[in-house]
Amino acid sequence: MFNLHLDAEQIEFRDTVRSFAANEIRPVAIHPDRLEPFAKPLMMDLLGQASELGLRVLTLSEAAGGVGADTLTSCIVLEEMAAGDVDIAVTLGETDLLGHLLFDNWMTPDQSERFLKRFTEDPAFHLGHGGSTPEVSGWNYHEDLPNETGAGVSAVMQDGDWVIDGSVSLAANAPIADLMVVPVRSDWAGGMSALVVPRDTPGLTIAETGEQTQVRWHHGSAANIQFRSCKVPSENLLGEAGNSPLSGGEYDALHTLQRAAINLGVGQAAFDAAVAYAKIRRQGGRNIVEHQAIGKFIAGMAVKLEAARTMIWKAAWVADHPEAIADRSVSDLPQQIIASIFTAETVLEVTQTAAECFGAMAVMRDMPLQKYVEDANMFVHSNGNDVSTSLQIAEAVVGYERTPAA
Amino acid sequence: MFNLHLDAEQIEFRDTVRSFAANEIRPVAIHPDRLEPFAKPLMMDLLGQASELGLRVLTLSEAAGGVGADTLTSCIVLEEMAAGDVDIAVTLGETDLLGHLLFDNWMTPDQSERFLKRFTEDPAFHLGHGGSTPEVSGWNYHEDLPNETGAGVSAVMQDGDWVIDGSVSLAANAPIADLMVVPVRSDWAGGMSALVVPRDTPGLTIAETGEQTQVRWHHGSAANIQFRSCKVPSENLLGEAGNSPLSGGEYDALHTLQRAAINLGVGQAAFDAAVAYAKIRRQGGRNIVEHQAIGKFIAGMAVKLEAARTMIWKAAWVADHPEAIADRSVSDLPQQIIASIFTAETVLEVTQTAAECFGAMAVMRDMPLQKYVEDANMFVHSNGNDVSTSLQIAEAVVGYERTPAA
Amino acid sequence: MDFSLNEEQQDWQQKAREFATHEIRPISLARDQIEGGFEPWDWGVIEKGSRLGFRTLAVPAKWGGPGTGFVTQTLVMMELAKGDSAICKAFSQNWKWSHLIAIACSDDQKERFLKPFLSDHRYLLGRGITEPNAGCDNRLPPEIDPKAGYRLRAIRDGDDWILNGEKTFIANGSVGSLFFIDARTDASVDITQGGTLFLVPKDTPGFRIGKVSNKSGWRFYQNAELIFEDARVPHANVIGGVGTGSVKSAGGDTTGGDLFGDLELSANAVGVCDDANGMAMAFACSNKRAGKFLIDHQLIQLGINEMNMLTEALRSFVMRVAWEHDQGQRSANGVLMVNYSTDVIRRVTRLNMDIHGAEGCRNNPRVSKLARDAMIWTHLAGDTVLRLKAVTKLERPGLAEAAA
Amino acid sequence: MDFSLNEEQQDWQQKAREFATHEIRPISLARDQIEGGFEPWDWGVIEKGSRLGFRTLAVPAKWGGPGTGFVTQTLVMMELAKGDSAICKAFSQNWKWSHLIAIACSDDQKERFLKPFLSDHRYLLGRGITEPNAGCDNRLPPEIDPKAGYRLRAIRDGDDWILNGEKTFIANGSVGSLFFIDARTDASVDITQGGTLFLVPKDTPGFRIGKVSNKSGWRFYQNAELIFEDARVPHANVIGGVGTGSVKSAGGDTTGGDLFGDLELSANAVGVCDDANGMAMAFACSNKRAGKFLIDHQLIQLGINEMNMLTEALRSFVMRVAWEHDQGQRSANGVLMVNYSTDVIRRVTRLNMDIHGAEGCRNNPRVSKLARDAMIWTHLAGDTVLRLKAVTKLERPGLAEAAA
Repeated sequence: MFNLHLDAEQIEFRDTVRSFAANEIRPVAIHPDRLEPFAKPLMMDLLGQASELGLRVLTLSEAAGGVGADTLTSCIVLEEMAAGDVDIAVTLGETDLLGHLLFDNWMTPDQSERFLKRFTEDPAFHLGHGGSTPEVSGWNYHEDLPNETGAGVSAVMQDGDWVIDGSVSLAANAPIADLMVVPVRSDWAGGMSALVVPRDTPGLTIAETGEQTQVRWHHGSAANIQFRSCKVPSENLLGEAGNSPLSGGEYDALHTLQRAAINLGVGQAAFDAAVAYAKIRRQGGRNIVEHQAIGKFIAGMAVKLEAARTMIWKAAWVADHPEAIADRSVSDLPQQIIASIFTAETVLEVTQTAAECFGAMAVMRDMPLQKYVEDANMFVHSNGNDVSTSLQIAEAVVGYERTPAA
Repeated sequence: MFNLHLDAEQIEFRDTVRSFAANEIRPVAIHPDRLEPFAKPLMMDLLGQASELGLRVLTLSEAAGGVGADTLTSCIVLEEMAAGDVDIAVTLGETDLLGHLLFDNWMTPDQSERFLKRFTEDPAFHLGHGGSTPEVSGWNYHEDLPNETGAGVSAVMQDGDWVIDGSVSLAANAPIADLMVVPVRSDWAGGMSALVVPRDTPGLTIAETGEQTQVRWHHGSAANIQFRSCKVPSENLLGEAGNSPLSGGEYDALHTLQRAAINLGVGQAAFDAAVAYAKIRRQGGRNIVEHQAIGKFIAGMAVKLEAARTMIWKAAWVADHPEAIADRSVSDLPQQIIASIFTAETVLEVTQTAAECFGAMAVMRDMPLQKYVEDANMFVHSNGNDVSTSLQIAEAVVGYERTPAA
Repeated sequence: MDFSLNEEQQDWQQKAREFATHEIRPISLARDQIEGGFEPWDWGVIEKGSRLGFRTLAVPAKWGGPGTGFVTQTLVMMELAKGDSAICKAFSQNWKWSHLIAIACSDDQKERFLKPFLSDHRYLLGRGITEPNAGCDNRLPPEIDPKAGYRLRAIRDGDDWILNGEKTFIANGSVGSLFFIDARTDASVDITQGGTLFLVPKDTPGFRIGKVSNKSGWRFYQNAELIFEDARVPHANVIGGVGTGSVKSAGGDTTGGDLFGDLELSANAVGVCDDANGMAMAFACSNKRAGKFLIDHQLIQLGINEMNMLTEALRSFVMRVAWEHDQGQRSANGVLMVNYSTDVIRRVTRLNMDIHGAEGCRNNPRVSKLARDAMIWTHLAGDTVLRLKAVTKLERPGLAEAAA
Repeated sequence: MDFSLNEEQQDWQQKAREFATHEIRPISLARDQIEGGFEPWDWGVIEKGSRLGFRTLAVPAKWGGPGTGFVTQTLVMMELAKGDSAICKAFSQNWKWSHLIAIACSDDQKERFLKPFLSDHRYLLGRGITEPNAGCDNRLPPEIDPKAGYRLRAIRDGDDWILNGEKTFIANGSVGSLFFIDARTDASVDITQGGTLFLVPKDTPGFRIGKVSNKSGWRFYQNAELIFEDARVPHANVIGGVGTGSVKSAGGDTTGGDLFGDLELSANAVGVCDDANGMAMAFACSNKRAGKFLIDHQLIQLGINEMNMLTEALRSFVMRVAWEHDQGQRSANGVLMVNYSTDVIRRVTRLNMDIHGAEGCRNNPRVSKLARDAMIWTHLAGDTVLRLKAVTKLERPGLAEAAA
C-alpha cells in the first residue's frame, strides 16, 4: 500500500546527521582557510566521528555487526552528510557499500571470518575499490559492441597464489583503505574476476595523486594504485573466477544511487546558502528575497531539489524492492540511472542559480558557492555520468537487447 | 513505512482505464476526421461509457454510493483517461471532484437528501463549477495585496431566497451540468459564499461559446453562464454565508492535482506516439530509433515523464495524508503546486520533443502531435499556471506570511 | 565594417513595411482562422504584392526583374513576416526558384519560363523533392544506404521523359504554375548521381495536384501532393545535365539552398519575433496584475529582456550572413543561422505566451498563431538532420593536429 | 552593409592573434593554477603586450595613442581572450578608462595623467565604484531608496577633498597606478546628484590597497579592496563637476559603460568561445568511444553544432554593436548583447565540458578553467539587475497605443 511515511528511525538518523553536518562538519569544511587553498585534505577527525555514529557500517546487516539500514535510509543519510562535506560522504559511502556487499553478500563464511571482525571493530578501517568507476556509458547505443571497461589490471594463478599486475588511476578510497576490492582480468573463461587485497600486501603501491590544481576531477579520497607481481592467496577470490560479483550490476546500481544522493546534498547546501543570503542581502531598497526575480530563482531551485529527492528515494526503495517492478507498481526503466542523471543536471542548475543570488561573492575562493558549482560540475561529468549515459534509458524504453560480444 | 506498491485495485483500475482509452477512446478521438476541424465536440457516448465504469463517482465515498477511491487512484485514472482524450478526462474529473466535496464534505444531510440520489443514479448527471478557475497566482509576491479573484457574480438575500446576478466566462462543465456550484459575493461580512444552482433554475442562462477558432483556450466542457435575478432558496447555501467552502483551499488543491495528472496523460500519449513512430520511420539507412539523436530525445522524455508522475503521485498521497508533513516525512512546501508547474513545463517539452521526432507530420492537422502540443501549451498557460505561480512556492520556502487585506 | 543600408535597401524595406502594415497584417489572423487546407489562401494579397514587386523581387535586372541582392531580400522578408509569416513565405518561395532559374537554366528555358513568370501576377513557383518516404535523406544522403532519397522515376522516351511517382508537402503545390521536380533517372546509384531536375509546368499531361496539407501553422501557405502518372516532360526541360545529381545539377547553388534558403527562414523568423516583441510589450503596458502594469513586474521584464535579446542576436546573425552570401561566401554560417532561427523563434513565441498568460492567450488568437507558425521551423530549419549537416561544413583538424 | 575589415583592423587583429598565440596562451593555464589572489599576476606579459600597444590601444591619436575605434578594439579583444580571458581583461580594462579620460577629463588632467600612462608600461588604470554594500544599486539606483549606492565620503577641505571609506573587488586594484573613485559629496541625495568622480593616483596619502580577491575564475586578473583613511585628493582631480552625479559626471559616456563596457565583456566572451570550440573539435577528432571518433557520434555533433551556432550568433551581435557604437548610436542593444554574451559563454563552456567528459575534464584543466572564467559573466554581464536595466532602454508604448 502506497505510503510515503518515513519511519521514526529514518527521521532520527536524518536529524542526527543533519545536525552533525551543520554543527561539526560545515564550520570546518567551508571555513575560508580551508576553502581558499586548492588542496582539500580529507578531514580525518570528522570522518572518524562520522564513523563513530555508525555511518561506516550503516547498510551492513545487524547480523554482521552493522546498523542494517536499507538503501533509502542510506540515501537520506548520505545527502545530509554531503551537505556538510562531499568528500566525507563519498568516502564513508564507499566503505559502507563495499562492506555491505562483501560481508552480507559476496564473501564465504571463511572469508568473512578473516576480515569482518577487524572491519567492524576498527572505526578507521576502510574499504577501497581498485577499479574504474562504474561504466554506464551509452556510446554503443544500438550497437552490439560492449562498452569499454577501464580495467588495466590482470591476475594469473601461480603456485596457488594470484599474481596481480597493472595499475588503476584514482582508485576510490585507496589512500585510507585497509582492504581493496580489485576487479582483474584473468585467463579464466568468461569475464572479470574479483580479488580482495589487503593494503599491506607486498607489490601494491598506493600513491596519493597530490593534485594541487584548482579542480581535482574526483570526489572523496582517491589514489593511483599499482600492482607489481603482487601476490594474494587463492582464498582471496570473491565468488567464482571469471564471474566477478563486481560485474553483477549490484555494486554499480547502488554506487550510482549513492552518488546521486551525495550530489543532492551539494545542491541542498547551495540552496540553503542562497536562501539565507537572500534574506539578509539588501538591494534596490529591499532584501533581495523580496524581488520577484530572486523569488523565481528560489522557487525554481526548491522544485528541482524536491523532484530530485523524490526520484532518488523512489530509486532507493526500488533497489530493495524489485518485486514492485514485477507487480507493475513502478516502471521497468533503470531507476537509478534516471535518478542519477536527473539529479546531476538538476543540482548543477541549482548551484549555478544559487551562485547567481550571491553576485560577485559566488566566485570568491573563500566562499563556498564556487566549490558547490565545481562539485556539481564534477557529478555531471564523472562516475559514469556523461552525455551518453541517458541512451541506456532509451534502450530500456524500446527494449533493445544487445547481442553479447563473441 | 515507505512503500511504493500500488494495491491490486489501483493497478486493476489503471489497466481497465488504459485499455478503455486505447481501444475505445483514442481511435475516435484522434481519428483524422475529428482532428482536422477546429471544433472538437465532447464525445458524449464515450463520456457516458466512462461514467458507467464508475469514473464519475470515483472519489465519492462508498457510503454515499461512490467508489471511494483515494486521490492517488484518481490521479492514476485521470492520467490514463487523458491519454485517450483530454476533454473527457477534464469533464469527468470536474464532476467527480465536486461530487466528492459536495456529498462527502460540504452538504448537510438535508441537502444531500435533495440531490444525492439523482446524482448517483443518473450516469449523465454532471456537476459544474460556476466560478473562475483556481487562482494560484503569485503576482502579489511579498506584497500584502490579496490576489484578484475573478468573481463577477453577486447574490443578495430577498424574502428568504438568494437572488443571483452576474456572469462567468467559461464555467467548467456548464454545457452538461445538471447542478452548478457557484461562488458568489454577498453582502455578508467576510468572504465569498457558495450556492448550488440547478441547471433549470429560471434566470440562469448557459451559452456554449461555440468557439470555432484553431485553439480554444480551455480544456473540457465549458460555457459562459449568466445569472439574471436568478433565485434559489436559502437551503441552497453551502456551509456558512461569507465563508464559502470553495475558498477553503481543498477544491483548488485537488483541482490543481487533477489537472496535473490529466496534463501528464497528454505527455504520455505524445511520448508513446513518438516511440512507436521512431521504431518504423526509416532515415539515414536505419530506423530513426537507432540514431543517437532520437535516442537522446526518447531518454529525455522518459526521464521527464517518470519524474512528473512521481511528483504527482507524491502530491496526491500527501493530499490524503497531511500528517506526513507534520511528522516531517515530506516537506511542508505546496506539493500540488510543485507537481502542477513541474508537470506543465515538462509535458510541454515532451510534446515538443515528440513532435520533433515526427518531422513535418507533426504540424498536420489530421495527425495528433499538433494537438498534443497545443493541449500542453494550454496547461502551461491556464488553470492558474502562469509565470507567477511558482512565486507561491518561494513564499512558502521563506515562510512569508501575508497580512490579510483590511 | 558598415551596417548602414543604402538607399535602394531602405526603399524596399519601407515599401515592404507599408505593404505588411496595410495589406498583410489586417487579413493575417482571419486567414489563419479559416478551416481547411486550401481555403486560407487568398489570391488578392498575392496579386497586390506582386504589383509592388514582392513576387519577382529576386529576378536579376538583366532578365527584367528588380535585381535585388540578398541583403535587400532579407530586409523585405523581415518586414513581410512581421505582417504574416506564411504570406511572406508565399512570396519568398518564388525568389528561391528565381535564383535557380537565373543560375542554372539555359537561355531557352529562361525565355520560356521567366517571361510568363514576370508578366502573370498569379504565376508562382515550387520545387518538388520530398516524398512520403524521402525527406531528410534528400538533404543529408546517408552513406550506408545509396538508395535512400527520392524515388520518383523518369524514363526517357524519345524527346521526352515519362515521370511516375508522387511528391508530398510541396510548397505552393496547389497554386504553382511551374515546378522544379527532382526525379531518379538512374535508380541504381545514389541521388547525387542518379537524380535529375526537371521543369514541369502545371498543365503537363499526366501531372496533377493531390491532397492539400492542412497544417496547424503557416495555414495560408500551401503545401500539396503532386502526382505524376505517365507525365510527359520534354527533354528541353531538363535543368543542367541528366544524372549529374539534381541537388547540384548545374554545379553551383542550384537549390537556392545554401545561399538563399537558409536566409529565407531566418529572416522570416526575425519578422515573427519582431511581431511577438511588439505584442508582448503592448500587452504588458496595458494590463495589470496585483495593482501594477505587467511591465512593472520583474518576471515580465525578464521575459521581455530575453525576447529582445534573442531577436537582436538573430537579426545581427542574419544581416551578417546576408552580406556574406552577397559576396558568394560559403561556410557553415548559413546552416548554423537557420538552426539558430529555430531556437529563437520557438523561444520568443513561447515567451510571448508566457507574458500574455491565460487571459491574453484566450483573448488574442494571434498569440497562439505565432507559436504555431514557429513550429514549422522545427522540421524545416532546426531538425536534427540539419544540425548534423551544419557540422559537416565545419573545418576538422587532422588527427595529428587534433591530438597535438 | 559591409562586414569586411579595413587594413588597420586586419593589422591589429593579426598582431593580437600572434601575441595571444605566442605569448599569452603558453602561460595561461600555468598562471591560472598558481595559488593565491595576487600571485597568478605576471608583469612580464603585460609589459610585452604594452610594447605592442595593447595597453594603450584606446587612447585617441591626438593624445598620442593609436586612436583605434570600437570595431578594432573588439577584434583585438576577441583574439587576446582566445589566449586567456583574464589577461585580455587586464589589458582592456585600461581602454575603458582611456575612453573616460579622453571624453571627460580636462586638458590639465589629460596632461597630468595620460602622459605617464602612455610612457610607463606598468601604468594601469582602475575604477572604484563597488562597495561591500553597494554593487547593483550603483547600476540601477532604486527609486524607493535614494540612499542606496556607494557611501564613500568626500568632504571639502580648502583646495582638497578628504576621502574616507572603502571600495571592494576593484579591478586592477592591486596593480593600478591611477584610480577613478566614485564618492559621495552629498549624502542627502541619491548618487546621480550627490556623487562625484575623483582621480586618485596610487601614491595618494591615506590611500592604500587592502585584501586582494582570490577568485575561482579570471585568476590572473586582479581585484582588490581600496581603503581610504583621510585620503587627501586635490580639487583639481575632480572629473567634471562636483555633485553632478559621478555616473554621468561629464554629461556623456563617462563610465566607458554603455558604449565600451558592454562590448568589452561581449568580445571577450567570443574569444573564450572560440577557444572552447577549438578544444572541443580537437578532442572529438582525436578520442574514440565505442570504436568511433567522438566527432562521428551524433551526440557530439549536436554539441559541436550548438557551440558554433551560439558563438557565431554572438560574434555577429558583437560586431554589429561595435559598429553602432563607433557611430555613437545608443540603444538597448549594448546591454542586451552583454546579457546574451553571458548565456552564450556559460552554455558553450559547459558543452565543451560535456564533449570532453570525465576523462577530458580530468586530463585537461583548461576545460574547467574556461567554465570558471565564464562564471564571472554571471555577475558582471548577465545578472538580473543588468537584464532589468536593459528593459528600461527599450521603447514603451503609451497606454492608449498599447491597448489599441
